[in-house]
Amino acid sequence: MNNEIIYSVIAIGIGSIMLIMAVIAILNNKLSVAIIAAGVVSLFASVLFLLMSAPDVAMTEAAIGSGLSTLIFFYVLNKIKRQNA
Amino acid sequence: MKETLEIIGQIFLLMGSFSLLTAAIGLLRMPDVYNRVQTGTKASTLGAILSFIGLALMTYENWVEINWVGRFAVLVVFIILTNPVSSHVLMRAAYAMKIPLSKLTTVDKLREDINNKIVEEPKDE
Amino acid sequence: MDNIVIYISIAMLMATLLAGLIRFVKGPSVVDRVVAFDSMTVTSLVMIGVIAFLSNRAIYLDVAVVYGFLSFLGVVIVAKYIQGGL
Amino acid sequence: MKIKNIFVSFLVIMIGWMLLTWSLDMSSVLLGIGISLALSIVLCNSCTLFNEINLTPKAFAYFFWYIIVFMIELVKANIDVTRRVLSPSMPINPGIVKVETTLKSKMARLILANSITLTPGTFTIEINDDAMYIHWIDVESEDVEGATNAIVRKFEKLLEVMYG
Repeated sequence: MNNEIIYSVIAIGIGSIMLIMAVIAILNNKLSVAIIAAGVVSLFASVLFLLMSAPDVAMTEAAIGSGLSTLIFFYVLNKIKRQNA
Repeated sequence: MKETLEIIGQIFLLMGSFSLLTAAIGLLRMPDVYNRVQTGTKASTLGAILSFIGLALMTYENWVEINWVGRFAVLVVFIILTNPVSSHVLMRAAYAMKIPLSKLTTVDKLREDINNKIVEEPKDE
Repeated sequence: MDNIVIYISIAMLMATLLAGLIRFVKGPSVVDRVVAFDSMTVTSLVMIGVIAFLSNRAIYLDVAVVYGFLSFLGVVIVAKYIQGGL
Repeated sequence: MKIKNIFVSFLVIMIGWMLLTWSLDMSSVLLGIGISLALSIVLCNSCTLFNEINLTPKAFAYFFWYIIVFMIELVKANIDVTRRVLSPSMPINPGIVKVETTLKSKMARLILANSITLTPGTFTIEINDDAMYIHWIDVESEDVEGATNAIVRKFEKLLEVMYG
């Protein structure tokens, strides 16, 4: 099948981008950049789930990993900053 | 007739991908944040619209029984509605952080009017 | 070998993702990184559309709608955080 | 006034429902009508979003004409930005200019600002009363009059018909 080859090419590309993003999320000094990088990781993870033909898991991953966790992280960061100042 | 539809769809898909690539090159080459927002988010809007139209034309075989066109239309309308809002919000945030404009900039009427107390400053923290 | 156009466009989309990644790594401020994030999510929306076309399943496009809405939400959240709202 | 609000939002929600279900069954259409009627009554009880829109055939025709003009501008400006990005010397000349609009209704101003933002090269940063502050990638004229003629006029004269 031709589709298998192109799927593996997309999977390799997206997987390496996820890896670099995870390294950025660990090594960066700014907390906000780390949170955005973590959001990118879970958004691309949902594309990867889609390649394994699981659209329901992909939808859940995008909603929880990217939307809800980013919102909660930024909310808490804002609270902490305001308390310290 | 059907081959014509497919060829038109493929041309649209290629144009959309090329427009996305242009947006990315602009993202790399532009000198400051404001110009990056300009080229980065809006050339990508046109690229996404063209690509979705092309993909919708390429699925002509089962337009009736499977809902391809409706979903692509919802995506296109969604992108047209949300993309200017998000890029505008980003630009305001960049202006509130006081990121300096590049050296090529000729005129800044907003800063003049803020200094003249006509407009109030967008606040940061 | 009849879908060579799909291969070319996939290659262009991968190049776009790579350019966004470079801008994300280099970007001096937070806003640069968020712009790169936005460009990458629009690119991956198109990529989801191409994947749905290749595997001939229209249900994948629903994932694309949810994905686009959540990326928009993420950008607005970051901008509100920068401006001190939230 | 409230009837018009409810009617327009009902139309929008119903078109969305029809596009997403893609079937003309009796039950599906009836369910869609019920749900969108309930949603538009609940949501638009106090909103003033579609207050100033004109529901005449002329305004409807101008709506489609506006979409065509907007698409042409979008493609033209994108070709211009592509030329700027790909040329080696990168001929850009950015700046923030001030333009003025004569539109009064909020919805028309929203549509105008979003159209300016979507055509590449120009970008709305701030709106204050009648003045809009626009980041322009290639400044042709720095004063208010010239910038207004170059950016706003072509959209404004169509929007004036739609929004009275």
